[in-house]
Amino acid sequence: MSTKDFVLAVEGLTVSFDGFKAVNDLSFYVDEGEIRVIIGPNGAGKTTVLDLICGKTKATSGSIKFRGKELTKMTEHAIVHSGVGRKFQNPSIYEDLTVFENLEISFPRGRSVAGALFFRRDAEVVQAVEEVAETIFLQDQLHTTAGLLSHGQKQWLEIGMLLIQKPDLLMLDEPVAGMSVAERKRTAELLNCITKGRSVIVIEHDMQFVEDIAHRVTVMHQGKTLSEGSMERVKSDPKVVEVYLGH
Amino acid sequence: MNLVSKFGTNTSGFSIITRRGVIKTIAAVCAGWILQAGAAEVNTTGLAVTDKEVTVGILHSVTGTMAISETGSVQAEKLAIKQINAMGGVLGRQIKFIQEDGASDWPTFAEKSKKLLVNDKVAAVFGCWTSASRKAVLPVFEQYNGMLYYPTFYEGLEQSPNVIYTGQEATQQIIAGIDWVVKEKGAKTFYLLGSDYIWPRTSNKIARKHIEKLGLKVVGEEYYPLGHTQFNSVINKIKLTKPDVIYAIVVGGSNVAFYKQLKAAGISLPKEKPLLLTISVTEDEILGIGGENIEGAYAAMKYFQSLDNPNNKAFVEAFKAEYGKDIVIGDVTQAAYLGPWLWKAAVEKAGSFDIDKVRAASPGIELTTAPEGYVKIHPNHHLWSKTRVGLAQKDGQYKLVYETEDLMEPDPFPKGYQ
Amino acid sequence: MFSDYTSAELLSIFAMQGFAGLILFSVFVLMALGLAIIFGQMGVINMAHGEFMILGAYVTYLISNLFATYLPSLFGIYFFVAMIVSFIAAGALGALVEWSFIRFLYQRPLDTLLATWGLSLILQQIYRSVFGAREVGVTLPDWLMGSVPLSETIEIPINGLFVMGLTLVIAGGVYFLMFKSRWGCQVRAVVQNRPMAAAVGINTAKIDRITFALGCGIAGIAGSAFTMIGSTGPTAGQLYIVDTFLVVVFGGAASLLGTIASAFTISQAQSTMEFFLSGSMAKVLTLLTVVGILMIRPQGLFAMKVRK
Amino acid sequence: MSRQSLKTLFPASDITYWIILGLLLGVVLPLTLDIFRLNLVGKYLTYAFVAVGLVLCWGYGGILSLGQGVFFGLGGYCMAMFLKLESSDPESTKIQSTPGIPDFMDWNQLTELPWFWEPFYSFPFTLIAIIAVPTIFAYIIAVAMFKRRVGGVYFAIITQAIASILTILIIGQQGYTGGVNGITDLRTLMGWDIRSDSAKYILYYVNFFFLMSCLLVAQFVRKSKLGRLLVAMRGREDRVRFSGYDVSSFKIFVFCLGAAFSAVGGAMFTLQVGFMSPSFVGIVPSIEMVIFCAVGGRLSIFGAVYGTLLVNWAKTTFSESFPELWLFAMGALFIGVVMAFPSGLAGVYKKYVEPWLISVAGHARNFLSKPGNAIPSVGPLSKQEGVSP
Repeated sequence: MSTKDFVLAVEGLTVSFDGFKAVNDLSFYVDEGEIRVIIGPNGAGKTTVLDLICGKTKATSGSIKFRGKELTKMTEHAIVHSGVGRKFQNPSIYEDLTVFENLEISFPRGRSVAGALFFRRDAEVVQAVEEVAETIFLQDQLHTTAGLLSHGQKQWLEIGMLLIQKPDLLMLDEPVAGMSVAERKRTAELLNCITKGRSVIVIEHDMQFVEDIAHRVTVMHQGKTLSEGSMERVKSDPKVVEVYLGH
Repeated sequence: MNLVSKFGTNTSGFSIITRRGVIKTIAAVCAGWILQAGAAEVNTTGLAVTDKEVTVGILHSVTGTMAISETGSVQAEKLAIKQINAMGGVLGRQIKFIQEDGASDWPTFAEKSKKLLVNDKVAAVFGCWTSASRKAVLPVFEQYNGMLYYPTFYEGLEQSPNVIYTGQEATQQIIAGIDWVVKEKGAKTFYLLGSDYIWPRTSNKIARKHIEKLGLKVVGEEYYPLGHTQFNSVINKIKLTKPDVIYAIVVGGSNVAFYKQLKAAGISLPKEKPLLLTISVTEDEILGIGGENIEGAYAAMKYFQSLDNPNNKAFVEAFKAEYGKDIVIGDVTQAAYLGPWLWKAAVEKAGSFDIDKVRAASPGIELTTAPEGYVKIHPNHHLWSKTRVGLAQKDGQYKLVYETEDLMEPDPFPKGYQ
Repeated sequence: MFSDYTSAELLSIFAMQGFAGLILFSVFVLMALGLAIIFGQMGVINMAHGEFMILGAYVTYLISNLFATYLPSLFGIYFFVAMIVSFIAAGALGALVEWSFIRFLYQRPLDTLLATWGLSLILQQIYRSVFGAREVGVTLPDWLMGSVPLSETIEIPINGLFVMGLTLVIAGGVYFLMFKSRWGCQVRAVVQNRPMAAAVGINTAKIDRITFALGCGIAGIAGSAFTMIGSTGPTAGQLYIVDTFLVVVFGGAASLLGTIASAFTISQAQSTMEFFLSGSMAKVLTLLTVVGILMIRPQGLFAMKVRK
Repeated sequence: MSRQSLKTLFPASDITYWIILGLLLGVVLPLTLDIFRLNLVGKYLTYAFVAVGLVLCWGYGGILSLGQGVFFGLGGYCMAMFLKLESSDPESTKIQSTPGIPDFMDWNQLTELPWFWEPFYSFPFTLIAIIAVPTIFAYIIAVAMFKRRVGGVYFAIITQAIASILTILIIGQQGYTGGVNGITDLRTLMGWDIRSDSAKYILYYVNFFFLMSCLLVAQFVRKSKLGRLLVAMRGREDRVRFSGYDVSSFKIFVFCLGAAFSAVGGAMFTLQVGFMSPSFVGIVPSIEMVIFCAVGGRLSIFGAVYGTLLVNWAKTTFSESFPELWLFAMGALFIGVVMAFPSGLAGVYKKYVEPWLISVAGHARNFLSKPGNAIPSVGPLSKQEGVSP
């Protein structure tokens, strides 16, 4: 089956920092509408993989094909334009802007210099923002300064900032880290509803949460795929138990 | 002296008085009485002149990089003014000065000169040091018709009706010096070296022309940015090209570095060739360089503190009395000292403070009391003065080794040197 | 241009020229080491670095006068005393400065730039008020004067040798401090991860102060050494600051080795060009090259690639 | 422009600032100051162009350039070259060995005008060059640096180096540039004597007009999404990048804009002061211009103007009365502003003056018990106020 049919096809991906291979000949494929969770011990290279896909880090070798487009050669913003959204580990939002402005800035229009200069806040923008705000449970905080939100809400806001871009591939780095149980549940719902019509890659440690959302799981270890498949299969994989779940 | 005390003036710094001086004084004081009629006659253009006082400006850098050089000029000008006042002032009026700081910044000079002329209505300004500052204020003086007494030896190529140049223009400093080193020391080859700005470049240009006229050879010409402190490369080139004379026009901090490194590189000036002739190191600069580093270098100037004549003895004495015994006096300091005296003379000759009358009176004004000896204002507003060559001593003084027979004519636009 | 020289002369040219380059190199290293520590290790842009050097120079000047008047017999060795005192003086001032405002600005490097620029203005004026606007000359002991002839054409200035020796000693000392001593280890720890270092009980505030003081102290020694070759005036410090920063940045801010390497590259480039071009153009070309390279390789010559 | 976007550009909160500044510069100062002082103010205001540019680059974009003098200088030199050519017509330069070329060229044995001087005979070309030359130069630097994500300290130091390179170059190539003396003795602009008092008045107002226009542009940028993006970038560059923006292009834009502002300032400087010299290109003036901006408040375009006026006024008066103290004052200013008032005058105003004003207004209101005539409640200069949809 050719890489075209996948949303994302990562093949032989390798990156080395001064000789140390953080990601080593990694390959995996993500289907349309799939929620893929990547787990693995610290330093396994999970975050680095996301960095590589979204262009934050340049690959030493290997290829990343998104809908058949080679990402490894593209610049960050071009990758975003092609439909990849990425959420960072600890919430990365604009503290001194309001929730509305946060979302507005992420709205995919007027991304060029001129565009930004002459960007107008018209009905379309406002509507889009309000829709997203609703999905991420922040419709009432639209005009609070983002810095004042709770940790969980910040996480949601960042997810919202991705949603408003309508990406085909959404990458979330530990979206529920530091969230209350209640918040996790809502986040899980949130994820389930936003995955309609797009694929998601999630990095997560919280096994319960992984169980709730994962379609398939990739276990990484020392920059390589250790095991891949449904949660059950992975859980029962002795190698995985040994390096990861065991302790 | 009693003569003087009769006028009830204090006699400090007054010893420079000569017979001629006394007569002048009396003239001045009488003039004072006569003209007590009021400021009107002596001042028809609304300058800051009252029956008792006349206001002048002093405009130098007290702060910034140039403060190093300009301090001496300020002191000299203040001393001259003090002495003139002691003698009864100008046309019976005491001189009051307003001092402004050019802060080593050319537009500030322009700004301050405008203030002095427009707001303070000063009758004359003594000031500026670098060509850049002079160029900056020149339009102001021409526009508001002020009179500037400019003390520094400079590159020439200028002759403004609103400036009296009390220092030498380039040819006065260069030509006689080179003639001397050629005649006395049999120099055949020259290495020209300078800081990279207009005065050294223009001066070296004239030097080169003159050297080539004499049928001699320039073996190298080098310029370094102002403030440069690494001269080992050029010193190597000098060692290599073995010139008879290093003709150095290095200024400011670079001087110190240059002479120290020259000595360190084993080129000992007093002994054998190459010998070094400079026109940029006065006694002031030697303070920084250190006598032991420059000992044995020759300098072509018009004035050295060590000059042996009664005027100078009195001047140095007065200067030390005023500013402490360790103070040194360089060429420019002396030239600055001339400013107020030349102005006084011109005003008294004109019998008026009006700029135009003073200007008209200026050519031909002579000063027999000048520390450097006798000077005279040329119609081109520069001074007739002698060129002298001094040999740098370990104690930081110059020993006079040669002076031109007669006064050198100032020639700001030397034909055949451009 | 060499047609009219014998090969022997050419040889000596290059020998002496290379040596001139080495002196320049030592000068750069002396200037840059202190800054490399302060800027590279602490991220503080100390625009007053030049003024700290000049402080060292003035101290040397004072000490030499003291010896000349009170201990003429020991004049030969005053220089060593002077350097130690310069180090202490500049270091102490550094500590004071760090305590009085730098420590509040660690998170705002660009602001340290402004603040230290202000400091440099103040120091300049203080020097001017205390020592006068004129440049002051420092008398060197005779043994530092003159030069050693290697051949009849090649002569090596002694003070140049001295500066080079000094540079070696100081560079060695710094290397030892940073990489072999416990203190240096703590410094690097603080640089790499402040909170963690604090957590394991390193007194980061103290480390910062000492580091800053050390950097300034070295600047003091540099200034002291410069009295042999350069000028000592209130504003002389300004002359060095740009070159110094370029050397550090060019070397890759965080790496001391890089600083030394870049000092070597730049100095050799400059002294070579100075020989073939006029001084001004050589300077311009050198700076241009450095800036050009920095634009292509912003992280400088020696920068580690790290996983973020 | 539609009302809505006009409201965005001038929220009621800012109108008062515009009016106050306009009145101060346009009416009060010209009426109260004699022409000499007014000309000084005019000179100061040319620095304000740079300061306003810095507010955008540094305050908003977080790009600290220590080389703004370069652009100020380039703009000034372009203007100076035109004026110099005009003032060195064959008639008035007939004493030269080569009449018709600027005097300093003659002194340096140039026998003909260098090619790059030729176009400056044309006034239109000069006007274009004043903006274009510095902006293109800025663009080259910016592209080289920002495309490679060089920022912050490194950018500051490199711009500083560029400033010193250009200074050495200008001084060294005096045959073409007038060297350290600069290009001096500029008299007329297309036959019009720029040194007469009337001319100085007119130039002051031209300057005032241009400054206001630059403020307008700056305001427009601040209030546009680009303004918010700059703020966003300062904190979370990666986030902006991964929201699909080419961060470097925004930095390049704002840096070039700052350069263009500085250039206009430089040209106006040449016109009002009557000469241009390398002493405005160097490091020291460049850093001083940064402090003007810092004193005013690095996030306030109005603050920048006031800061510039204040510092320069202080400089003039200080150095007139006690020059020795000036450097101490200046140094203290640098440290004080950074330590105590990172947001400068604007910050002080926000923190102390404004609340007081409002409370006073409040009292007045209660006292008159007329809710109608509330003064426009003044919004923060520095904060970004998003306008509710």
